Amino acid sequence: MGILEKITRNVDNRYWDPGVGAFPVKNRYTAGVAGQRFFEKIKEDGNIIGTRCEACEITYVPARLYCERCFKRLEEKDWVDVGTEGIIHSFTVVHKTLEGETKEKPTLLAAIQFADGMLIHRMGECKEEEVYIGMKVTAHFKAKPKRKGGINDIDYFKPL
Amino acid sequence: MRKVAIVGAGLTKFVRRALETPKELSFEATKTALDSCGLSLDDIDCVAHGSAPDAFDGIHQKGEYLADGCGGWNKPTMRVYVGGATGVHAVVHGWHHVASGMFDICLVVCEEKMSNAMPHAQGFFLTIFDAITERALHPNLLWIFALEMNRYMERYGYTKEDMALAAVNNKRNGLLHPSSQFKDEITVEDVLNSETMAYPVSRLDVSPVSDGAAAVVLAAEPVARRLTDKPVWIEGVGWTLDTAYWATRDLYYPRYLDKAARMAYEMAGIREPDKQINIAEPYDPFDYKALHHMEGLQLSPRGKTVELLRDGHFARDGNLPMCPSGGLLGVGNPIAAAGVMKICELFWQLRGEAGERQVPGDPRLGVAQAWGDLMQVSSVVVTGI
Amino acid sequence: MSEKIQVSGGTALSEEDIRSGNIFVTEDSLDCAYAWDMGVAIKRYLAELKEGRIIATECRKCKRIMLPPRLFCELCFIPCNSWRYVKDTGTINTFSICHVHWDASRIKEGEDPHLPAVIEIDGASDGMGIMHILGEVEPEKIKIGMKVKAVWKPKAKRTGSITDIKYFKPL
Amino acid sequence: MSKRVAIVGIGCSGFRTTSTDLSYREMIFEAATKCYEDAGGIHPQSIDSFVASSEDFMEGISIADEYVPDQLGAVLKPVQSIAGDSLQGLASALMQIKTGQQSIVATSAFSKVSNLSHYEKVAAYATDPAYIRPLKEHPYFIAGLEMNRYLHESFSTREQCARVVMKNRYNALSNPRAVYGAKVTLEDVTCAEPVSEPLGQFDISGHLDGAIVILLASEEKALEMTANPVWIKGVGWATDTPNLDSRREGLGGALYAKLAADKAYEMANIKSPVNEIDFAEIDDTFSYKELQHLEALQMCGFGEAGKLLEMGCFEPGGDLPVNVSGGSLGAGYLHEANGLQKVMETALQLRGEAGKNQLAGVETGLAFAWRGIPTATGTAVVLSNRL
Repeated sequence: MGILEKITRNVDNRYWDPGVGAFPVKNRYTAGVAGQRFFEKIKEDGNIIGTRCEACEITYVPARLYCERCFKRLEEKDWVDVGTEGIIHSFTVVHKTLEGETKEKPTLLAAIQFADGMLIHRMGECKEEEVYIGMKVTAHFKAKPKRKGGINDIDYFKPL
Repeated sequence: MRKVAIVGAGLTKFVRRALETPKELSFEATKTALDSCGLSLDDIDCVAHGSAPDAFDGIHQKGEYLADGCGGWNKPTMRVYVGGATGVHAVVHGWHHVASGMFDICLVVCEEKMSNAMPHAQGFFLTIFDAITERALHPNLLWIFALEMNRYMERYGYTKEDMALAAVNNKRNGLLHPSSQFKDEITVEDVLNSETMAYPVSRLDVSPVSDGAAAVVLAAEPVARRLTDKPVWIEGVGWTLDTAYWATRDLYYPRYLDKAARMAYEMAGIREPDKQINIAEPYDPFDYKALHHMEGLQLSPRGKTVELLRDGHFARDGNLPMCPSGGLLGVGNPIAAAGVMKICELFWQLRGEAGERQVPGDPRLGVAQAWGDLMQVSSVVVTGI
Repeated sequence: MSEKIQVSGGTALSEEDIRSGNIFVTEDSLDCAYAWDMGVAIKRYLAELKEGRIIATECRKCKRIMLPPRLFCELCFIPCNSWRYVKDTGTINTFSICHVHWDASRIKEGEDPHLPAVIEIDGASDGMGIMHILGEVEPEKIKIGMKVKAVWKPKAKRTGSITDIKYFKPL
Repeated sequence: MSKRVAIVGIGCSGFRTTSTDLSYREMIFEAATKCYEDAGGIHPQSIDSFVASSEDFMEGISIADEYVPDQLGAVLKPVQSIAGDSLQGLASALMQIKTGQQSIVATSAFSKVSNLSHYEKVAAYATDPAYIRPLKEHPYFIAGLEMNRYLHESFSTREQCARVVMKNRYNALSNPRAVYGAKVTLEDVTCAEPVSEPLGQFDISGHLDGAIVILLASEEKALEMTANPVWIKGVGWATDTPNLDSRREGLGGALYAKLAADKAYEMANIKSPVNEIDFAEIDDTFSYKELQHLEALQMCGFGEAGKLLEMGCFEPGGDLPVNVSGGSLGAGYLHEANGLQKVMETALQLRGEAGKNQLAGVETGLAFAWRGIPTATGTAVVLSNRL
């Protein structure tokens, strides 16, 4: 068996986990020390901030607590406003849902450069064929009362 | 065999719910460890990190996610994983990196953020059991501890009160630890009166759920001597995994630890561990485990451990202090990080830098151990000065 | 002896901090189901359970009768193909009386505690236990070493699962 | 670092899109049996240590390393799991031998991806929970972004990516271990259903179940055990950064591959990879990855891989045969076992056991694996049949 003998008939040889999902528990994630402040800025001011490591000459967006390159702790003075306008670094048209099904309406997603960092988000108010790498875009925020302190407080980015 | 030393160590506070992301926790511990030996990230050749199940932090490929927080930017990083034994094993893994001659300086970082699991981390432990032959019974983690504890107690005639002594010892030690999650001393009565969770396990027999991170810096001999005048040498390492058919083993004795400990002692040239070793940091997620592991570590004769504990043999000022850090019971249990915390303790104790917690008598040799999976795996590190 | 221990980070939050919405969180769950391939040994094990029998495999070299059955002896490292029925009675190796559910929530007032046990099955080699639960017994009366017997679900209700045995009760 | 290490045994099983006939335990037992027999019939009792590579969510088990020992014959032995690609597991095994504490170490990995209802969701669970996951998109959008940026920077074309698929799936036709062998046309690939444009359905390697066990031994033991050891000349692994927003070369680069290869080449004392490496089995999880990786591994200049591919350089008869086995696009993608599959195919070539796909006169080969979406981690191994 195994090696000596094998199942050769295609019968139901599978045992499904009882119930939906094998990991029947939720996860909850804090945004962290830097993320908390990053999202606060989006929520309260509709603005995007990063943190700058002077030694490495790099400005992180989203903001970080530390410079991953030199491990300097990024402090009060290192927080910088990067504005709401960025440049498309790359984009893609997503045709599949998270379930792997074909979407009725594909999503236009872009990686948008802010300083030395990037935000990945949906594109809106523009057609697929209009988008190009290097295009200038700006954030379209949700109405302030609807913002909850998360990346979806930005509805989408749109051409400038 | 190339000699490897621990040259730096750092910890976060262990807390129930941390604001920091898992990356940020890792950063705090790693940065502190680097600062403790005056190194910068540029000096680091590689990162050996560890973390227990992905389900706690709630991130698939958690090793990748944690890499930058562990100082792994543009470096070789590798995450090792042996369940609860991961913490001490990560140091063994770091030792592999350096002792192999492939790297001179290695960061070892472990992190766990159990509060990311909702409503309680225990729910995820359902998924450690065999998917087909066990999970349908809706087991929880406490079952296996309770089953092992009951068997252990029955075999040697130990009582719940005996077991509680270990909780009291460790929690008292932990009150002095700057990372500790706890403020209050407890008594044997408190343990016995705490609610029964899964007989014989009561609430205070168990270490808490925690968030935290811990890091140490390992260096090859010549580098270590340059970095510090008090390197703490890794004298021996051992690790063993027993069969996954856990119910087919008699649980009263941790034979997986017996073998791992002998492997480490052989490498360290230790013939009489109970006489030669000055500090023990056995893995103590539950109070009985501390005692069970003292036996597996060959530091206490089987069935005589409670007697020795009562006689003060394992107290901070006893012949062989047990968990002077406070252990998981006394400091907290962010799983993998708790294992590295034990190594940090040996580092500070052997260097005489443990402050209020310092064990007397210039200890020279210590052993740390972690345990995990389905009561199945142990990793052991022996350190000396 | 100077204290040189460095500790940094680990900012404690309360559940209230998060509930109030002042601390931002995201939530997610891994909604993926798994269908484990049972393979030859476990498939037969479950099929036999459905018939009200417990089956094991024997290693021709070390002669261990192994439970749960497996297609190989992990010690001799040879395939094995000798099936052996074992009894549905056994001895309690260890047990617990558990007052919390799998998700750590406490059982309700009046609800019976769970009684998990490792049961060494008669007919398998010494020490070959399986994890199961106990029933029809006062928790205080359970003893290590006690003889127990499987209580099967009615045949029509069996599904080919370890839960086809409802529980083990004292003999 | 004088201790030399060789591959002395190789075994695999499964290698089908579903494997309902075997449990993962039985599948690994089969692979291990074959491996130990391949190494001259060693009993696992004589193996010093074991390394497995796995990720919990791929198995639906927390602390999946629990279930490693039995089917490898590793009960009460030193066993560890690496939560990473199996090439990292191989690297860990190599380091263990180099410490001198171990002489013979087995390394294993397997895939039972067919058991998952939604692999996409598992991959999505690897992305950042604050910045990426709330978008609720199929995780392959990251590959779409990477591919678009790579094509933009390198001036490689969509068609060149499609030609990678054509080549690898054609190569797979003559590899008995490959299941996605096919003769596909350019249009088959470019007109296939889009997943995350420009990435289409056939640019993505298909899932595969299978188990691989590879046995490593120190020089002394290797020479005793086998007549055809394959020497591990160099190994390197590296992570760029897990953060999509701060990769040093942006989303178009594969810096991790360069960093990993630099280390492997240095250890193997390789100065000119193009001239010193005879063939390569490198990561082609997605079509563009093969081109991107070839450049990052210094097999050609930046932006040249696509053109060289069109010229036939990477065909089995070309200057540098790449993924003669069919790669992941042709053989199937084994997830955590992906790296060991690359090593296995490379080692079989070096032993002259690659059957119809055998290349003539090869001495040195490169195996490279990437960790997949969304990571920036890769591992490179240089193998040779010459000591």
